Order: sequence, then C-alpha cells, then structure tokens
Amino acid sequence: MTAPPLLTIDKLSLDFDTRSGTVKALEDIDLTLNKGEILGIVGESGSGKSVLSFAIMGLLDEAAKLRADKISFGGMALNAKSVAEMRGRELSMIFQSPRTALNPIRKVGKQIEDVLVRHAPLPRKAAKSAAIAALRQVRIPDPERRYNAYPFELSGGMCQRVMIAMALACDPTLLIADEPTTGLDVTTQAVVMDLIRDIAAERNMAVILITHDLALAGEYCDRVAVMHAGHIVEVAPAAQVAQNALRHPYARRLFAATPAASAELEDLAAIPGSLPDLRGTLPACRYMARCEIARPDCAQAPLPAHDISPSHLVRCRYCP
Amino acid sequence: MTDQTQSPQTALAPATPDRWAEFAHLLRGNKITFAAVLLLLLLVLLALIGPAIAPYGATTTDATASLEPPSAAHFFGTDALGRDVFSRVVIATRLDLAMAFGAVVLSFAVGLILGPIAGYFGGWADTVIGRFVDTLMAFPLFVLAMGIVAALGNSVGNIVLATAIINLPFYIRTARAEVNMRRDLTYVEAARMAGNSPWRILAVHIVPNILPAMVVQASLNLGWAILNAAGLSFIGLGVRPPTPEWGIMVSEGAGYIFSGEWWTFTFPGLALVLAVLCFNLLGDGLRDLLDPRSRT
Amino acid sequence: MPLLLTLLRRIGSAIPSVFGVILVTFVLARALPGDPAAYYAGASATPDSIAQIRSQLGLDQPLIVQFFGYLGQLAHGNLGQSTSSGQAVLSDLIERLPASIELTLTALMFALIVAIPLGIWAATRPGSWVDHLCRLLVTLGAAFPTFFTALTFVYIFYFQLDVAPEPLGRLSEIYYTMPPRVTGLLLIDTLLAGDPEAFRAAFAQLILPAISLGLFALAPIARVTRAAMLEALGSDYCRTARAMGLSRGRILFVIALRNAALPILNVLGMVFSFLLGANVLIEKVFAWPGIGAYAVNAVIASDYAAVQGFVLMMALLFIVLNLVVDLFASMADPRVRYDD
Amino acid sequence: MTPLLQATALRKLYPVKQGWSRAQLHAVDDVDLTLAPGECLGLVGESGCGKSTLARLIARLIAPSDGGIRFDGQEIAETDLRTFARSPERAQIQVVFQDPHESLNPGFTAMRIVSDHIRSLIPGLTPIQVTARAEAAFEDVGLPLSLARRYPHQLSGGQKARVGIARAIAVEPKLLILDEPTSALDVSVQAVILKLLGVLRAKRGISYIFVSHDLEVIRLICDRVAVMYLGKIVECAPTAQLFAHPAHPYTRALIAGSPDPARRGLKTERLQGSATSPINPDPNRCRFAGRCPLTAPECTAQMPQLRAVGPDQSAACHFAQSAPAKTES
Amino acid sequence: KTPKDVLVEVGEHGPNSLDPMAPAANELSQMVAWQIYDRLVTHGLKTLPDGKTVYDATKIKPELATSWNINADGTEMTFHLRKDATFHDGSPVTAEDVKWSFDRAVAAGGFPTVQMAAGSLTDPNMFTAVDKYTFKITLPKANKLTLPDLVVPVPNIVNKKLALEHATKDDPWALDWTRKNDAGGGPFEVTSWKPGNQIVFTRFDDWKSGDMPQMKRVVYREVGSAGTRRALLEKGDVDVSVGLPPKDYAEMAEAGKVKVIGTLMQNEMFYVDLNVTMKPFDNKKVRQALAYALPYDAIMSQALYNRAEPMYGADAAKGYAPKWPVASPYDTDLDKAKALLAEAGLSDGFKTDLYIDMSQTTVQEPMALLIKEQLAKLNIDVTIHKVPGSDWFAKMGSKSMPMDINYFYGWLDYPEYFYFWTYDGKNNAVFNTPNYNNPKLDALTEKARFLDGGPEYDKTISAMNAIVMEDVPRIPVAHLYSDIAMQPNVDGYVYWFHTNLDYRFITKH
Ligand SMILES: Nc1ncnc2c1ncn2[C@@H]1O[C@H](COP(=O)(O)OP(=O)(O)OP(=O)(O)O)[C@@H](O)[C@H]1O
Ligand SMILES: Nc1ncnc2c1ncn2[C@@H]1O[C@H](COP(=O)(O)OP(=O)(O)OP(=O)(O)O)[C@@H](O)[C@H]1O
Ligand SMILES: [Mg+2]
Ligand SMILES: [Mg+2]
Repeated sequence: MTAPPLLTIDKLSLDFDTRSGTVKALEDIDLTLNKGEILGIVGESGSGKSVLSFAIMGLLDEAAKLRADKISFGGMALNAKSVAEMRGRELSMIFQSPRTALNPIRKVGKQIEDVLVRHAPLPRKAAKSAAIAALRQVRIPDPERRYNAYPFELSGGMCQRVMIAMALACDPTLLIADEPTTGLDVTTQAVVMDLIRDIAAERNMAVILITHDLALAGEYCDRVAVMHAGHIVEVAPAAQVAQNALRHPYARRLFAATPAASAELEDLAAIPGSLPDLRGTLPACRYMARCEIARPDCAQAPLPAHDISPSHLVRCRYCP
Repeated sequence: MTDQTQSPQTALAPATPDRWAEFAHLLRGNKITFAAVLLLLLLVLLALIGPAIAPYGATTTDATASLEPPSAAHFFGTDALGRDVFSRVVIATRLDLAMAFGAVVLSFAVGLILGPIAGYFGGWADTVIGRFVDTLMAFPLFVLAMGIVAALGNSVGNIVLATAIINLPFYIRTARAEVNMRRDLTYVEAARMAGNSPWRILAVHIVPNILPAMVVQASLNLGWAILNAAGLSFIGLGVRPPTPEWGIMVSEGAGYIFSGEWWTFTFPGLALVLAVLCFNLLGDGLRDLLDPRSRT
Repeated sequence: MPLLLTLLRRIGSAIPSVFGVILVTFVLARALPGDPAAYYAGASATPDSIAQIRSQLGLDQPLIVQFFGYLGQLAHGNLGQSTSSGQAVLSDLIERLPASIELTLTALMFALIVAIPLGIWAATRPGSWVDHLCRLLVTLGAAFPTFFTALTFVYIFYFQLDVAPEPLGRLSEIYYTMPPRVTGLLLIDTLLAGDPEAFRAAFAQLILPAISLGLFALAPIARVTRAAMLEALGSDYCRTARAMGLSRGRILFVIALRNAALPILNVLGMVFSFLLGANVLIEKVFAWPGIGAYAVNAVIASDYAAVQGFVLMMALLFIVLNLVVDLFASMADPRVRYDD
Repeated sequence: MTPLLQATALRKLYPVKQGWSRAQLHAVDDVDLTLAPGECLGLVGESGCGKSTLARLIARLIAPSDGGIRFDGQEIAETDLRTFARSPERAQIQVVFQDPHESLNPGFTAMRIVSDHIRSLIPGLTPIQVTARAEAAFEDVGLPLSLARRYPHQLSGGQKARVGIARAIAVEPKLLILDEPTSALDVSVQAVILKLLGVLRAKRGISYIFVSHDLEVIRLICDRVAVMYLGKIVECAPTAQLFAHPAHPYTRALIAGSPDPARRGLKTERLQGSATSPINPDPNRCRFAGRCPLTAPECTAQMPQLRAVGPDQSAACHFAQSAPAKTES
Repeated sequence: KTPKDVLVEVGEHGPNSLDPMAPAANELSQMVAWQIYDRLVTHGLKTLPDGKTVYDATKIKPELATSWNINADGTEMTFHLRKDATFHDGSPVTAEDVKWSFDRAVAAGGFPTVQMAAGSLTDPNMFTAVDKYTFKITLPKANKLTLPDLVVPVPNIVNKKLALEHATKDDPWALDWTRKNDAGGGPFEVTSWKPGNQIVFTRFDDWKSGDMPQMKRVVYREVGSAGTRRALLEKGDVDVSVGLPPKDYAEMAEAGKVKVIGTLMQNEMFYVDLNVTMKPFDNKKVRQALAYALPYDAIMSQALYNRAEPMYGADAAKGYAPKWPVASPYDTDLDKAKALLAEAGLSDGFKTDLYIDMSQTTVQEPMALLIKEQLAKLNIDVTIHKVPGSDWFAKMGSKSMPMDINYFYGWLDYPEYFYFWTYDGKNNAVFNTPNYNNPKLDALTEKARFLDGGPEYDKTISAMNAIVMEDVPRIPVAHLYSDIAMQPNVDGYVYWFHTNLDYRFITKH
C-alpha cells in the first residue's frame, strides 16, 4: 500500500440542471483506487453509479455541473482535456446491453480496429491483425471469422466479449464496467466476469465494476463501495460482504434483500421507503428517512466518515 | 445518459390530466409552439366569427373600386371585381379550415378503422389493406388528387374527398405500425386472457392508446390538406368562384403580380402560409410532446 | 446474393400494386368529364359522326372489355395516342421525362444539401436557439405553397432584379444548341458535349424552379435527419465510441450519420413522391417541358391515354426508385440485407 | 392426491423460414409436468430455452402444437383459445407478466385495469361487487387504494408489479403463472414482491408456476424446480435436492454460475459457447451436447430421456447420478 | 434582346398537329398550316384609317396559282400554277398535288370537310388536274364563298408523293404522317417540334409564292401562365405574346412600353346564350328581362377592360344595319327587367345555371360573377359551372346548358355565315347553343347565302338581325378585339381572319 493510488477522487459533487429543478446526483464522493484493484460499486437503480463513472470518464452532457476538490489519475489531474486524451487509451469503459453498445452497422472487427487506429497510428493491415489478436484474447473462438461479423449476428455474450476486446485494445490501466452482465444469462455472466477478472489480473489493470448485485460484487471484487442516493455510504473489503459484515444500515439492508444471501424467503428483507427525490434540499444523510437507527442530527452536516478500519469506511455516525 | 432514466414506453402513454399539465409546461418552455397555439385560436376565432367582422361582403363587387391598393378603406386592397380582399381573406378562413379539417377527419376516421385491422389481424386483411396503401402510394399524390377532382367534379365535397384519399395511406400506416407495436404487448395479452374479443381489444385497449400518434399525424396533415386544396385551385380544379377560398384567391391573384397588383396575390397567400405554418408547428410541438425520441 | 434476391422479391411484390395502379387509373380516366369521341369529332360534329367515332375508338364497348383491350395494348408497349399533343403517349413521356427528373433530382439535391447539415446542426444542439431556428426555417419553407414561392421568385429574381433567366423552360434553343441526347439530363449532356456555356445556361434555368420545389422538401428531410441524428447520438454505440476516445468528428459524421442514413433514405422515397406531385405546379409556372405539366394538361383536357400513361410511368418510376432506395438502404445497413 | 395440473408431451413448434426453406423452431419439445395443488414449481433455464412458451402454453395463451393439459381433472388443451377464454376455467389459471410496465394498459387507471379484468372473467357481478373485489385484491397486494386511481406511468415499478398481481389474484385463480415477475425490478423491490407472493400463497393456497432465470430467487420461493434447456426439461427435483445434488451437468453449471460472495477467488469450470439453434434440432442428439463437459459418443447418438435418478428427482442425462434425498429442508 | 432575324412568340397552347386535316387537330394546327403550306390563292392587304394592317377580304391575290379564270356562270374555275414552285423537299408542285390535296380536304371528314362544303366544295369529282400546271374546279352552282374558301388554311397544297410514301391502308391520306411531319411548300419549314413545348419554323429559302420573309427563324413557345407571358414580353425576352387577358393588353397599351395592336375581329360576337328550350328561357319575356338585366358596363370595364366594342344600347327604332355584328337594343335597366319578369310570372325569381368554358376563365369568370351578382338583385339565383375545355364542345352539342357565355367568329366575313353556324335551327350546329329554331330565320339565312350583295341582300340581313334581337336567344354583349402585344421593334403585323400571326410579313428593326 505504499504505491500512490491510481485514481483519487476528493469531494466530487455533481448537479444536473433540469427544467424541474436541480438534481443533486452526486455529493461528496471520495474514492481511491489502486493499480490492479477491482472495486465494486453497488446500489439501487438511480443511486448514481453510472453518473459517477461518466464523471470519471468525462462523458457527461452539458446539463451536468461537476465540482471536485481533486480528481487525479495516475498522478495527473483529470479534466475535460486530459480525460479526452486518455479515453480509450488509459481509461476505458464497457456498458450494459452489449448489443446496443456496438455500432450495429459496422463489422465488429472494424470497430476494434477503429479504436486501435485512433490511439496508435497503425497501418490498416497491422490493425487488422491486432484486432484479431484482441478478439482472440477475449477467448472468442474463430476470431478471423468473427472479425467480419456484425453485432446482430453474435449472441449477447459474444457481443460483450467484443466490447471487452475493444475496451482493452489499447491496454488501459483502468476499466470501468457499468453493469457488464445485466441481461446476460447466468452462465454467460459467469464467463464474462471470469474473463474480466482474469484479464485484470494478467495486466494489472484496475477495474471499477458497477452492478446492482451485491453478491456479484462480493464474488469478484477486492473492495465494494455501496452507493445510496448520490452518496457512497460504505466502502469495505469484499470479504466483509460474504461475512455479512457491512455496517451501514443501508448496506446491511441491501445485503438482506439479495436472494443469494438469504437462506429462506423469511430472511429476505426489503428496504423500507424509496430513494429520495434528488431535487430540492436534502438532509446530510440521504438515507435518514428510510433508516431505522436515524436520529435528528443525521440531518446535520458534516457527516464524517466513520473509519472501521483504514480500508473500511462508513458514512454514518451511529452504525455499530 | 438520459436513456437510462427515461423508459421508452413513455411513447405509449395516453393523454391524461398531468400530460396536459406537461403540455402546458412544454408550451411555456417552447415559445414557438405557444405562438402556434395562439395563432390556431385566432384562426378558429376567425372561422367562427369571420363573416361577422368582415367589413365587406365576400362577393360584393364594386365596379368603381377594382384593383385598389391597400388603404384604410380596404386593408388588403380590392381585387379585379372590386371585392375587398381583406374581407374575403377573413371569410375564407372558415371554408379553408373546414376543408382541411374535413379531409383530415375523414382520412383519420378511415385510417383508424383500416390501419388497426391490418395491424392487429395481419394475414389477409393486412395484405389487402397493404396493397391498397401501396397502390395509393404509387401515385404522385397530388396528381391523384387532381385526377379524382377532375373526374368527380370540383365541388368542395370532392376536394375534401380527394385530399382525404391521398392522405389516407399515412394514417393507415401510422395506425398499423402503432397497433402492430402493441399487438404483442403483455397488457393486450392480459386482455385476451380475460376473454375480450379481438374487436373489443382493439376498440378498448389498443386504439385509444394510438390516438396520440394519430393526432400528431393529423395535425401535420392539416397544413398539407390546405396546401393541397390551394394547389388544386391553382390549376383550376379548386372550389367554385365566387366562393372565397385562399387558394382560389392566390391563383386568381397570380395573374396580377406582373402588372403590379401584388396585394391580390400576396395577402391570401400569406394567410395560407400562416395557417399551414401554424398547423405544422403545432404538429411538431405535439410530436415533441408525445414522441420522446425527438424530445430534448 | 441476398441483395439480388431482395431486389427480385421487391419487384415481385410490386406487381400487384402496378396492377392496382393500372386499374385505378383506368377507372379514373373513364370518369373524367368530356367525351373523347366528341373531342375527335370536333366543332362540326353531329350526333352521328360522334357515334361513329365512338365505335371507332371502341368506347361503346363495356368497360371491362375496354379494360382488357387496354391491358393488351399495354402488353405491347402501346400507351395510346395523346389527343392534346397528337403524339404517341410513350414518345411524349420519354421526351419529357428527363426534364422532370432533372428538375426533381436537382431540387432533391438542393434539399439534401441544405436540410441534412441543418438537421445535423440542430441535433447537436437540441433545444438551443439553433435548433428552434432550423425548425422554424424548414417549417416555414414547407408552409409556402410551391406555386406561390415559384411565382414570387419569378417576380423578384426575374422580373424585378433581373438576376434569373427568363422562366422559359430548360435550355433556350435560340441562344444555345441542344447537346445530343445521351441521358436527357441537360446538366450531364452539355458536359458530355463539352459545352460549358450551355451547361451554365441550363444550370441557371434550373436554379429557381429547383429551389422553389426543394424548399418544400427541406422540412421532412431536416426533421428526420435531426430525429435520426438525435437518436444515433444518444445511442449506446455513440456513447461507446466516446468512451473509446474516438474523435468528435468521426462520431458525428461517420458513426452517427451512417446510422441515421437509413431513416433518411426511407423518407427520401416519400419526399420524391411529394416532389413529383409538386412538380406539376412548378412546371406550369416555369414552362418546364416535363411530364408534370403534361399531366395537368392531360387531366384538364380529359386526355385519357396521356393521363393513364403518365400515371403508369410514375408508378413504375416509384418502383424503380424504391428499389434504388432499398439498394442504398442495404448498403447503409447490413441488417436490411438479411431481412425479408 | 390428484395433481392440479398435468401436462403431457406438450410441444410447441413455430414455423420459421430458414433461407428459402421452411423449418420448425422447437420452442417447447415434448414436456411432461405435474403440479400438486398448492405447490410452487420453479422453471429455470437460459434465455430462449422456452420457459415463457411453456408457461404460456399452460396458461392457455397460446395453443400447443401437440400434447395434453389436464387441469383440475379436466382436459383443457383441446378447447380452442377463444372458447377457453370464455370458459370458467379461464379465471382459474392466471398469469403475472414479466415487464410490469408493458403488462398494464397505459390508458387505464390501476382500478380500471383490475376491475375490467374481474368483469370480463366473472360475469354477473354488480359494479359494486366488482369494486369490492378489486379493492380486496389491492389490499391483498398491499397497494393503498389512493394509488388505484393512478395511471401506470404514475406508479413505480414495484407498484406496477403489484397491480399486475392484483389483477391476477382478483379473480381467485387456483393456479398462478408468474413469468419472471421480478426480473425488471430492483433487488429491494424484488424482495418485497417475493415476500408478497409467499404470503399470498400461504393465505390463498394458490399453486404457482414461477418462471425465472435467477436460481437464487427460485430457491427461495419454490418447492420444486424444473430446469429447461432448449425446449426440454432436463432436470426436475425438489428445490433443496436440486441445489444439494444437481444431477444434470447443466443444472450444475447454473448453480455454479450464480454469483456467490462465498466463492470469492475460486476458479470454477464454466460452460463455454452458447446453446445450439432450436430450429430443426437433431432428434437423436442430446441438446446439451457440445457445451457439456461430459460429452461422450452416446450423447450425440441418442437423446437422453428424462428419467428418475432418485426419489422425486429426474434428469435427462445419460450420466445423471442418483443421490440420496436430502432430509433437511 | 432576341436576334434580329429570329422571332420569338409565346402563347398559351401549341399545335397538336402540323396538319389541320388530322383528326382532333386543334386550332393552332391551322396556324402552323398557314405558315408551312401554300394555298392556291390568298387575300391582299389593306391599311385601316387608324394605321392597322388587315387582310382585305375583297381582294384575292395569287399564291401558288399565278392566275385563274372563272367562267360566266361561275361554275368552272381554272387555276394556272406557278411553274417554279417546289415543296420543302425540293420536288416541284404540280396540279396532281393540288388535286390530291383537294380530294383529301373533302374526304378527310370532320371540320375540314365542313369548311370545304361552305364553298360548295364537296366531291373529289369536282377537281381535275388538267395538265401539269393547270387545275380546274367544277361547281354545280356558283357560290360567292368558293374563292374566299380557298384562302383558309384547309385546302393546303400537300406534297402528294412524299405523303403517299407514308400512307397505309387504314390511313390512305397519310394523315398520321402529316400530323407529325411537314409536307408543305410554304414560306416556312418546321425544323423542330416538341409538342406541348415549342415549335421552330425556319424560312424556306426556295419559296416562290410571295415576297421572301425577313425572319430566318420563328420560335413559338408554349407558356401556360399568362402572367409569365406578359412578364417575358415586358422584360424583352420574347418578341410577341399572344392570348393575354384583356386587362394586360389594356395596361400595356396604356403604359406604351410594348406595342399592343387590337383589331376588331371580323364577323365576331361575344354573348350570353339562353337555351330557348329550357325553362324559364322558353319564355321570350324572360330572355328580354335578362337582356335588360345584364351589367353591360361592368362587364366591359371589369371583364373585358374595354378591349371590345359594346354591342348593346342601340336604338331599335332606327332599324338594324345590314351587317354583323350589330348592337342590340338592350341596356342595363333593372326596372324594365323586373317588369318583364313580373309579366312572365317570375317576380319571385328562379334558380338557374350559368356555364363557362374553363379555358376562357380570365374573361368569362369575372363576367359570370358580375352576372351572378346582378341577377341576384332580381332574385335569380345563378350557379356557375366551369366546364373543362375538352368537354366544352360536347356540352355545347348537348344543348343542355340553360345559360352560357360564348363567342363565335367566322373565317368568311358574311353575316349569313355567322347565322348559319350559330342561329340556324335546321343546321343546328354545335354553336347554336340556345337550341334556337326559327324556320323563318332559317329561310332568310338560306336566301342570303346565294345573294351576292345588293339591296335585296341588305334587306334580308337587316330582317334577320331584327328577328334575333327581338327574340334574344342570345344576348349580345361585345364585339371583341383580336389583341396582340409585341416589342416596339417588331413591325408587319397583319390581322387575318384566323387571328394568328403571319410570320411572312414580320420585320424587326
Ligand atoms: N442527464 C441527467 N439529467 C438529470 N438527471 C440525471 C441525468 N443523468 C442522471 N440523472 C439522475 O442522476 C441519478 C443517478 O443516475 P444513474 O444513472 O447514475 O443511476 P444508476 O445508479 O446508474 O442507476 P441504474 O442502476 O438504473 O443504472 C438519477 O436520479 C438520475 O435521475
Ligand atoms: N411467436 C413466436 N414465433 C417464433 N418463435 C418464437 C415465438 N415465440 C417464441 N419463439 C422462440 O421460441 C424460443 C423460446 O422462447 P421463450 O420466449 O419461451 O424463451 P424464454 O425461455 O422465455 O426466454 P427469456 O428468458 O428470454 O424470456 C425462442 O427461441 C424464441 O425465439
Ligand atoms: Mg446505471
Ligand atoms: Mg421469457
């Protein structure tokens, strides 16, 4: 733990100006990520997982107002310009629903080639063999033939592998995977996740894995960050997940609602209430209204991170 | 990024009270559509009370005051027979709107019957209706309208009919596509499960939900219907004189532009443009409201 | 060869509508007012002479017999004789078709060149003033009756400002020699004949009619371009492209635009139909020797054979056009190639 | 005890075009199934394996190409769909659909959605009775009546799912077919719905056929599980038995594929490739052959039939081993 | 702006045939025939007091025939042909060609035959080619119209040999070929023809039958829109524009930038027909009431822009001059009209239909509207119908229009010629739209036909005029100008009975 972290985010906040008011999509996000580490980000739908990844990738649209004390990547400050330089090269991203995430009218091989050529001036011939190599690396059988396939000719799992090949084409140091396996079959999901994990290990590549499945994050990640309504409420080593050792009331609830973690239907417990409306004024702890251990001063800022251990932070004053 | 938070099914949503609220909101946000709505209200008002507020009769000739330029007595001047162009333009509103609405209502109604049948039942019905639509579409539509009016005679009824016929394919196609999109949705399946007959499913569960798309189509078509009638007038197949109608007035006025009597041509033409513009902008606005894909 | 098969299938599926078109036209033509027999008999007609001519023309036979007779004629490539021009309809149409096609294509070009960039521009800034302005402009363009625009243009640019040539059809044969007919399209034929002067003149003649015609097509094209681009730009694959660091230009003009090409192409078929319809009016204003003007005269003169021939030719033209659109569509989108 | 439902040799073939020739897509192929009253049967399998088709066959939403369905002692597969839709059995078998949004008429209020359904299926009720029933159903699914006047797009996903369930149970069915009722929902909402379904079953004694691709969900809610692969049932066993001793290699792969934090860092053998095409499959070849780690010559020579491999457990694999039935629940 | 030896003319329609003999050939085919064919004889010219040049109906001049003799009783006419004349293809013109051409004209049927019959030319046996350059016509009875009838563009001299090369069994007169091809020997050749678009005439430099025309080339363009035709002329892009609305002629004449020449048409009348066999116009009182009701002055100024002479308000007591057209005694007098209607028992008015020809709307539509407006004052409710041009003849022939606006002019300048076509109940031609049948008038018409001038003739004509003015099956409105507008540098316009431009005389400076 002596090496400096690969990615450091300090006090990142993000607002969206919309016709119906300002959406405070993210607030006070602190995050570090080490080289080669796999960080899982879990949370309910709408908790801000995707916008956080977009904020890192610099893919937000004009309506977004991003503020941060510091975002640094590999020792360099990330800003609109530098991130554009790094996208696809140092930083890469894969998405949910691989079929729609690929250009439907271009051969998949060519799409990989496009990325290669963009970042490293290659003659087309060399690019082609590099693209085939990339396909082979993600264990696509018969890559020479698949090179000429269109996305609609491939199965979902294949498409996701193509996406991964594309994202990894330029050997990034950080890969953000936004729900890469949603919509895939369980067996395919396992294959794809194994693939990401193995390649990350091979290349010492850091991964941010966004998912709403705590069990999945628990199985594949080194650390897990739990998000709720634009806050990271808990960051813990993934081992804690398996042991049901998460501390934040929301994280614990999320765990209890996960079928894989429950032995019986009776054990399954829903989270009361729903995500707060992110427009308007919000209490410092946005989980307050749904929380069983909330006290009046939960509304008061600042809400200090409660360090369970150096690698386990909880954003709650009162959790055990 | 918005596509994650906005489900595409918004398109299927009907007009409900809070949609109207949203519409009002949209109007406030979109000044152009707002202006179009105001304009529409003005046109409708003119259509209702036009004859009452026109300073002169629509067909009152005045031999002593023919082809007078615009003045305080005749805002838009007078035409070759000394009729007041302003009055005629105002009074024509009713007929023009009525023709456009008539044509649109007609094709809307027929489209709303044939399109869903084709879209829901498929098979033979679809083939036959599809062929019918293809046949109509194989004509350059304006020429078809010309043919119909020429064959049946140039009465208001026939112009409306011709316009309705040439617009029919668009309604049938829209309705067919919209129904097709919903035919296999599970809510329709649930209705089927509840023992509803196909006709009831169409009438109660599907057709009401395709109305918004059809209304957009209709509002875009209104302008087209007016232009179509005007075009027919221009080649001499419009309504019969002395009936005031914008298209007729423009085509009559066209004979006077090179001799400098521009007002007989320009004012009815502008009325035409204004009405068409109003309908097109409205159609656009409605589409924005109902079709989230093109919404910002 | 799925491409060829698709084409063949397309042609096959067009046959019923061609038949429908023939039938509708036939019925419509018979319903036109006016008695061709009386027309042929002329001013000195007597009931007897009219009856005689009627039987000569076969007009006294039942409609169904006439229809099959007509089909038989068609099978021999005989479209009949036009009463108003006195020529065989087929030769009239062949003579005049290139003029209309040249005008329509130029108008389409104009519309594409203006509308697609406008649509793209608007799509990159949805909701901004640019977007609203573009929309207002194209909607305004579509709100003007074509003949109104055309006449206004002639009045302003020819009559008042004298910057446009006289609205007297295509190339003035008084000052220029007609190039030998190769394609029938003067812009091409003049160049083939190596006559830049005539090319310039032919182009100058085209400008006003093409613009007044094309204005009408701006709105639909700009509208689909905007919508399709908006959809493409908001799509997952464009987001992917951005995440992969592809350049903005490439994303906009290569990835998004190519994906938007399919809806744009599809609307072109419809736009072409509109243009050919509006042609009728424009050709009248500009004395353009095309088939639109021919059709108007034919309809008004109850010139059966000419009306029927015109509509049939149009229907065939559309079928060819749709085939071309299909061809482009399958080039633009591999999925189309594999669809039925 | 007579089974509530017994399906025999059910088959659904869809005609499809393959190039220029016609072919058959075997969506459901020769499926036998029984369901005891009050039982909950889970149906799992990967996407496209025919779960929904089977569910819809049993629900009599589509007509089988072949085979019989006995429901409550009556043969119902023969009646044509339109007649069945008007028979009293219709109300007995109800379906809860996958996408809660798509399954509600966007032009109807929640109340109208439910009461319309009641009115159609139970003729002869007065409007007051219909409303009363609908309100009772709302109460059963825990939906406040204040929401009943809302349109679907004004409801959250969980609420829409509840409306879908209310619609189904309002006509007091004996069999409820749930086609991935929670797959479109967030975990926390899913938990609520699953619990609600458990409560409803206990309270009303309805039988369930529960379709899901998530084994963990099935594990929580079902008594028995049928695993499908390419139109066929490849294994059927009581839930606990299936998890403890999966007999079919595909079942094992499914279980191994479900994420489990406890398996952190472990390397597991994965299934490679994807399922072969369901169009005109070779009748003499195990459908799983090719992806199966056990593939042996007989697998491509003879289609294994579903056979008992233990008490209550059957599997369609030449190599399925019997295992002692687990006693713990 | 146009070259000096090229004349550019624009008109609304163009020819649909190069030969007026072909079936369904339109009027402009006669214009073409006038330029590309020679006839045996032609008329001389005269200059009117106001300086306009018109043809002189009284003077017959040589064209292909250099001289001719007529026997004493006028039944034998012998023509001596020019020996140096050739057709456009260079072959010489012979009496055989003339004979064949005349045979053709009487045998082709339709309008040409009828027109030939006006000059008693009805049978091929009447025509003999005496020798190579002598042609003889034998008539059963002398007819004063025979010689003038040889001037009209019907007995055109056609290149027999050339035409016969293209004759078929079904088409022995090669009409189908001459419809599309030039078989003439006139001063101009058709060198390019795009039907519906333009026709180009080129001077035939070997023409011998008259003075060589100055124009080397004439381009006749069809421009549908009258406004455009006016604009083209005013901008100087064309030399001559024909067929403009009277308003344009009136204004351009006023402005003086271009030359407008309006000549009163010969033997012409513009009128409103009342169908005497349809109620209520079967009642003379009603017809007279309408004749008193029409808004004549408004029509003159607002529909015709005074490009016509009024044909109303004459003093009936003075009697009618022995000529045609003559003005009617009626003038707008609503009181008289009301009184007459009351006498007819129609003071509550009635409903009727007024038909106009769609191809004539520029003038007829405003006129119809004025009439509608005016008659409304008498509680007469008029519905206006526009009949497509193609249907107009059929409609006229059906005699089913209660009221219509119409006009007629005769190529041959004799009142009885007009009567024969438009009032004669026995002949009952298409142009007798009122379906008028008055045996007394018919007898007078027949009598006048074979009187060659003199007091008896004058008396007969005056009596005929009195009858139709009293009976008013047709309400005279105006005597129209034949208007034409041209660039100031265009000279040599001659008014001909057929009202088309004669390119031979056109000069440009
Ligand atoms: N462009 C935008 N404008 C306004 N609000 C936005 C925008 N993008 C996202 N948001 C809001 O930000 C919040 C976080 O959205 P985000 O997409 O990051 O959620 P998520 O955790 O990824 O959910 P899911 O699991 O459904 O993908 C949501 O409340 C959403 O409504
Ligand atoms: N109407 C139909 N016509 C043709 N093929 C169909 C039809 N409905 C389903 N199929 C095919 O039948 C097979 C089974 O489909 P089914 O929907 O039952 O699968 P599933 O197991 O429910 O999948 P999922 O998990 O994706 O819902 C698929 O291959 C599908 O493509
Ligand atoms: Mg997300
Ligand atoms: Mg399914």
